[in-house]
Amino acid sequence: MKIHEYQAKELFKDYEIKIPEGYICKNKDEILKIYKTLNDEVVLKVQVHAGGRGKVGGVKLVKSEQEVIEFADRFLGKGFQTAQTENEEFIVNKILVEKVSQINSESYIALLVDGSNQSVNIIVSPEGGMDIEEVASQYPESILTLPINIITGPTDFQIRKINSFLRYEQIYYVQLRKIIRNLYKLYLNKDCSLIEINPLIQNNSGEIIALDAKITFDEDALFRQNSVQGLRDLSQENLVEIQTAKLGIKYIQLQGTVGCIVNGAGLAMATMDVINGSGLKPANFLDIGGGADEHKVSEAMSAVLSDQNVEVVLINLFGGILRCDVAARGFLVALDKYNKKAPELIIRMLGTNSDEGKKILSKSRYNISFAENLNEISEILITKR
Amino acid sequence: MKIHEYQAKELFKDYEIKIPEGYICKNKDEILKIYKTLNDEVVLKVQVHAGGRGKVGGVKLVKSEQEVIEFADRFLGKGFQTAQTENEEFIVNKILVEKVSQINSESYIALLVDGSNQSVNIIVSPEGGMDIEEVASQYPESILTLPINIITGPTDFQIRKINSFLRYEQIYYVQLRKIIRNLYKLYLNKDCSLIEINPLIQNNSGEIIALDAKITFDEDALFRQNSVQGLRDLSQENLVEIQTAKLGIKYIQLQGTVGCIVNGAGLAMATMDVINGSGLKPANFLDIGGGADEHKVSEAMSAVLSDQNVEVVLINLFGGILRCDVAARGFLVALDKYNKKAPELIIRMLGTNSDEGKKILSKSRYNISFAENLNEISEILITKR
Amino acid sequence: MALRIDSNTKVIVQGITGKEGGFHALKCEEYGTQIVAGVTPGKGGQLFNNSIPVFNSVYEAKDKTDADTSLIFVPAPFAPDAILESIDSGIETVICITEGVPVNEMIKIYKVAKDHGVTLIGPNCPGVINPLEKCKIGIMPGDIFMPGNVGVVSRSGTLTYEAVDQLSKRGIGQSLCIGIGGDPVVGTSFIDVLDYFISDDLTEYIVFIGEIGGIKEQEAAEFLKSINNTKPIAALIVGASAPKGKRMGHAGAVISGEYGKAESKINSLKDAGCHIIPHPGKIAEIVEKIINF
Amino acid sequence: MALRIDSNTKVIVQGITGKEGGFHALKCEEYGTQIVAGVTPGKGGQLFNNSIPVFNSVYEAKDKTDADTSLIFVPAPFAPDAILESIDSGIETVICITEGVPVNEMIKIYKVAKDHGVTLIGPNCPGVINPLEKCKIGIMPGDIFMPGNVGVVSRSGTLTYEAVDQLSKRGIGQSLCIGIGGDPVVGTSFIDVLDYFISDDLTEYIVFIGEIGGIKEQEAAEFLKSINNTKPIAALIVGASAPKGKRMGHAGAVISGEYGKAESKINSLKDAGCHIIPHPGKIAEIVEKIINF
Repeated sequence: MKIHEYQAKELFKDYEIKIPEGYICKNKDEILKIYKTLNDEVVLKVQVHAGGRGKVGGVKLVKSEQEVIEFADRFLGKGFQTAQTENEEFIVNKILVEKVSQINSESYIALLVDGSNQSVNIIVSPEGGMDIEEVASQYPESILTLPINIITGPTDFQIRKINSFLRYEQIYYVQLRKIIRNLYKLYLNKDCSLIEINPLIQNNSGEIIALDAKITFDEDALFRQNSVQGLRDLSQENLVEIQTAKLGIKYIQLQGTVGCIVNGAGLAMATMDVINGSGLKPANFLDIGGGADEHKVSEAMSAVLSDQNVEVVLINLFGGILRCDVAARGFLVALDKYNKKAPELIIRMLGTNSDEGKKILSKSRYNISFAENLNEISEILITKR
Repeated sequence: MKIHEYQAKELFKDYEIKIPEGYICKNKDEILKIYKTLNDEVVLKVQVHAGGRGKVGGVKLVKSEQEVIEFADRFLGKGFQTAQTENEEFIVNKILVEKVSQINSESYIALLVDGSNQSVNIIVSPEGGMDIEEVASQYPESILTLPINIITGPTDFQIRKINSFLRYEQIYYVQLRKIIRNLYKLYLNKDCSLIEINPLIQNNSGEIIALDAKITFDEDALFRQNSVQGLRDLSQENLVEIQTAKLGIKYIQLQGTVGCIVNGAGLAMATMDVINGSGLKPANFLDIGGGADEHKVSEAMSAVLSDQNVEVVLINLFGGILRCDVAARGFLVALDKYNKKAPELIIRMLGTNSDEGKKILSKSRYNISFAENLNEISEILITKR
Repeated sequence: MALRIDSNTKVIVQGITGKEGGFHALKCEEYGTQIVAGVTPGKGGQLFNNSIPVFNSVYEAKDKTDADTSLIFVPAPFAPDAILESIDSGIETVICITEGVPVNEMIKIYKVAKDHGVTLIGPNCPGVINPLEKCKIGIMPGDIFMPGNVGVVSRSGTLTYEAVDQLSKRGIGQSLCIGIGGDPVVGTSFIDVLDYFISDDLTEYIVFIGEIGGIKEQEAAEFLKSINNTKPIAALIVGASAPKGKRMGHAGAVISGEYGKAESKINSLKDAGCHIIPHPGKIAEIVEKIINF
Repeated sequence: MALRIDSNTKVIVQGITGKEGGFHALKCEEYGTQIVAGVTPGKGGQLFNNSIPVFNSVYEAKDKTDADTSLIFVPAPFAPDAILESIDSGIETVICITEGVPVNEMIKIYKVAKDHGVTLIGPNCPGVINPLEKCKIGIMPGDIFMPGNVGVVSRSGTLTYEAVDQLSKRGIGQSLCIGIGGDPVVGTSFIDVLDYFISDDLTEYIVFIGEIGGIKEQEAAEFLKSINNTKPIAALIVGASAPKGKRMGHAGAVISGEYGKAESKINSLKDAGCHIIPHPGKIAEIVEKIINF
């Protein structure tokens, strides 16, 4: 689960990690008011769940009321896209107004779990303020990754190593230690899946400050993180994804024309690959998940149908606890409710009661092709190009 | 480091572990005031750093103002001894006044480190309110010890096991889990070396309550526990022990007549055993500790001389960093300052500059016997019986 | 990795009184597995399906039935404790089907399992099946499997079924199929399973099914190179068409860097001598080609 | 327990620029030990005593000198980190002299050392000395030791010297002397050392010196019984005259229950076939009797 930069910074404040003086504003008047009280110069930052804001003007140093007004008019209430948003649009509802910081050095620091060493890892680089993947590919030697032992937490010798890797003078060690220890506490206490500060700066008063802040949370741990749940901004998420998620259906909207309904995440990805391999594009990822019943299946179909781009719906099911006849009836419920012309259906069913399921569907009034296996799905899809 | 019951209970409160309603009082008037506001019946508990208070009347259920006054007059400001205090006296400066609890069951619970399994252990017994050592020897099957994994903390399956071992109904599991988790947090956060609740009771409102509370702290961790240092009550400790501890000298006052000064805890205990084996009793345990210089040695001697019971002083030193000649001069400084007749000295010195040390001492005006080894010490001591 | 999944394996089911736990306990038994007990705290003393005794704790269940393996279905908030209880009770193999266990819990549990020398498979996995010995400890549909000499390992359940369905339909049987689970931190890695397959005499061919996200497939490839493996491996990576930054169902299947992409994984595996399966529909076709080579 | 303390052992001293660290580094070198480097964060680049290079980190020191052993003198608040750094750097044996390390830290460090297969001796110990190979890694006065076939193990420093002084004065030499430390949680137990001595061909007799407090001596006795030990052991327990509930210098030496008492320990050791030393002055006398038996 993602949150906004300003929310991440509030968490930093709670954990005594220094951030620039800043105020979150919902409208132009608020921004102007803050602008006047702060200084001649402020930084304005659109608050959206998307990276790469700076490159498209979403982060700006402004020096006049005129510039403040222009920025607010350009972004507030509007859709926002970056190179990282893959054609999705995010509404800008809030703008963070921050005092300008004097920057003496820019570093990068992140905490995340690496499944390969079964640990939380600290990743640091003295090349802050850049795209970290670019740093990783161009200057791999300027990235240091240290696993944190679950028994001890970040150790002093690791922090000394980081301090020197970031080319900080020794006097910064105590500050850095506090930051790293507190970031780790935050990471564990709130069940984060990523904390990233890029850049972490040294200002000219000798302070280390988190100039940016990104936190994502482990969705699987939200059940025990009430305060984190409260940080969720549904305006930044896809409505259909939210609704299906409540039923335990994992749906992710994509940009293609072939909707798909699959049980199991691996098979759903494989099915998307099959669609791609046929020269078409998947309109979504969809894993019905465990314990599916008629209602859930029907809602999954409705979610796929709600996407205007969908021209073909591909169903790929392995019947287990979920019986294929039950699934078939569920699909028909949704199709019957659908008030437009139903798209073509390609159906592959295996396992419990699959013959019955196919029979029920073949008797319906919809345009259905049946496939026995993934290769047959491919062949049918190719005819739909 | 020990603290009082009322202080331990305040810590319990901070960690959301339920305790009886109670107030700490310094004089009779305060106690009477509380008595009137609380009820017809209250429990009065003298606050001293000693176990076994109940058996000598230091814990009492009182039912009238008259009884309150009698209790206060008997104990407040007076020395207090129990079977566990080995002739030491503890001044009663405070009395804890508590509301009477209705007791449905009495259990025992403790947390402490066991060096054998390198873990903090939870020890529980359904036989609460008794001397736990007696329980252990008479009903060993009614004691359950569970090691806490440092990675996970106390687990739910352990708490379920404890709940059933304590013969609690299932409904108490949630309460018990909170208590155990919070006791463990307290144990780690404050660097305790023991937390003991005896008894932990179930009252007739279905609550689990710590009726008594004992906490001791790891002395080696006090450097990072400022709040714990603030709980120290020096009135309950031996003045000489406190003063020598500041210099890094480990001195413990005992009841015998042979004072001893040794470097190294193991050798100090062995020396005490030698004294005992000669039919005499050690007046103290004393380990000068590392990094001893003339001043430290002199203070160690002064500490031993300050004990009126000391008739003989036995010095047993292995010179290492500490040179024996330096030590000899230190001893003389203290002896020369001593304004009474110096006791006889038995001296054994080995290692760095021991010959010089012995020479310095033998030239002094004090009554000194030299020994080459522990057996010779024994032989000399036997003549002093 | 120690792993004994055969006709002598004695299994307890933690969460047997739940809907899924009960359903699959019976399906496993039907397949041939020895399900000797169930565990649900507070429900001890019952008989599940009039035949399987239910205990309050794993200790009790193990004590009374001498079980060596546990299959876990309890809900995610309680699954970590269920795993720990099994480990503490002396269970040798723990298979956790439960989905949605917080990663921070798994970091701890992974370590505790290693400390105790316990083989933990999952969480969020379909389990393990041995068609040769008729032992199924998991949720896979038993009837698609057939005995044979191909070992199958995958992060995913239904994708395992897909592979097995293709294999069995061509008459290619399986020696052992293991789903390691789709979470970032799981008890048993690709490397553990590959190592097991490579030294297992009954396994002559291996089907390896990876996914986007993380670097587990690359590590497996490095491992294969390091041991100069010669056992034939057919490898499929799914998720090439998934966009960056989105969690494709499995918590581990998020492309966050170059390494997470399908292409990087395919190149590594190719480099390690694996036969790359170019399309999810061609798993068995490639295996057949290898066998007939 | 892996333990290599001989003329090839290369030792770094953490905290060499401190008073005690510096003093003992030179004393060890004088005795014959290879002290190859010192480590003090922030003081890298110096030459200690004009001969021993000082580095900022153990990594660097190990990298430059190929050291395998670390001797630690840094103050208690920093000692846990010093131990962890050594472990992380790949040092094989860590000997921590520092006194006053919080027990809660030692619980963690004990586990990390075990996880990494590192032999940790101490904290709050005098170290290890091998008189045969002229290798001393610790703070004991070297001149009282002489080469021989008696292994000495104790919780205490000066009590070890007492034992060795008695032995050497009777012409009885030592193969290896280890002080395991006086804290409740130490890296190496009596059992570890006894196990080592019993399988060490150079050690023919063992002197075992225990104390009041805890149950470590009883556990050692149980171990001796369990392996049917036949190597002669002379055992002394000190502290019989200590009162209950008082900490006799060593954090571990507090009598808190029956087991902690000297009597219980003596009985256990007698039961395990040890020759009990009745008086601290008779250590060498008893050993001599055993040897001449």
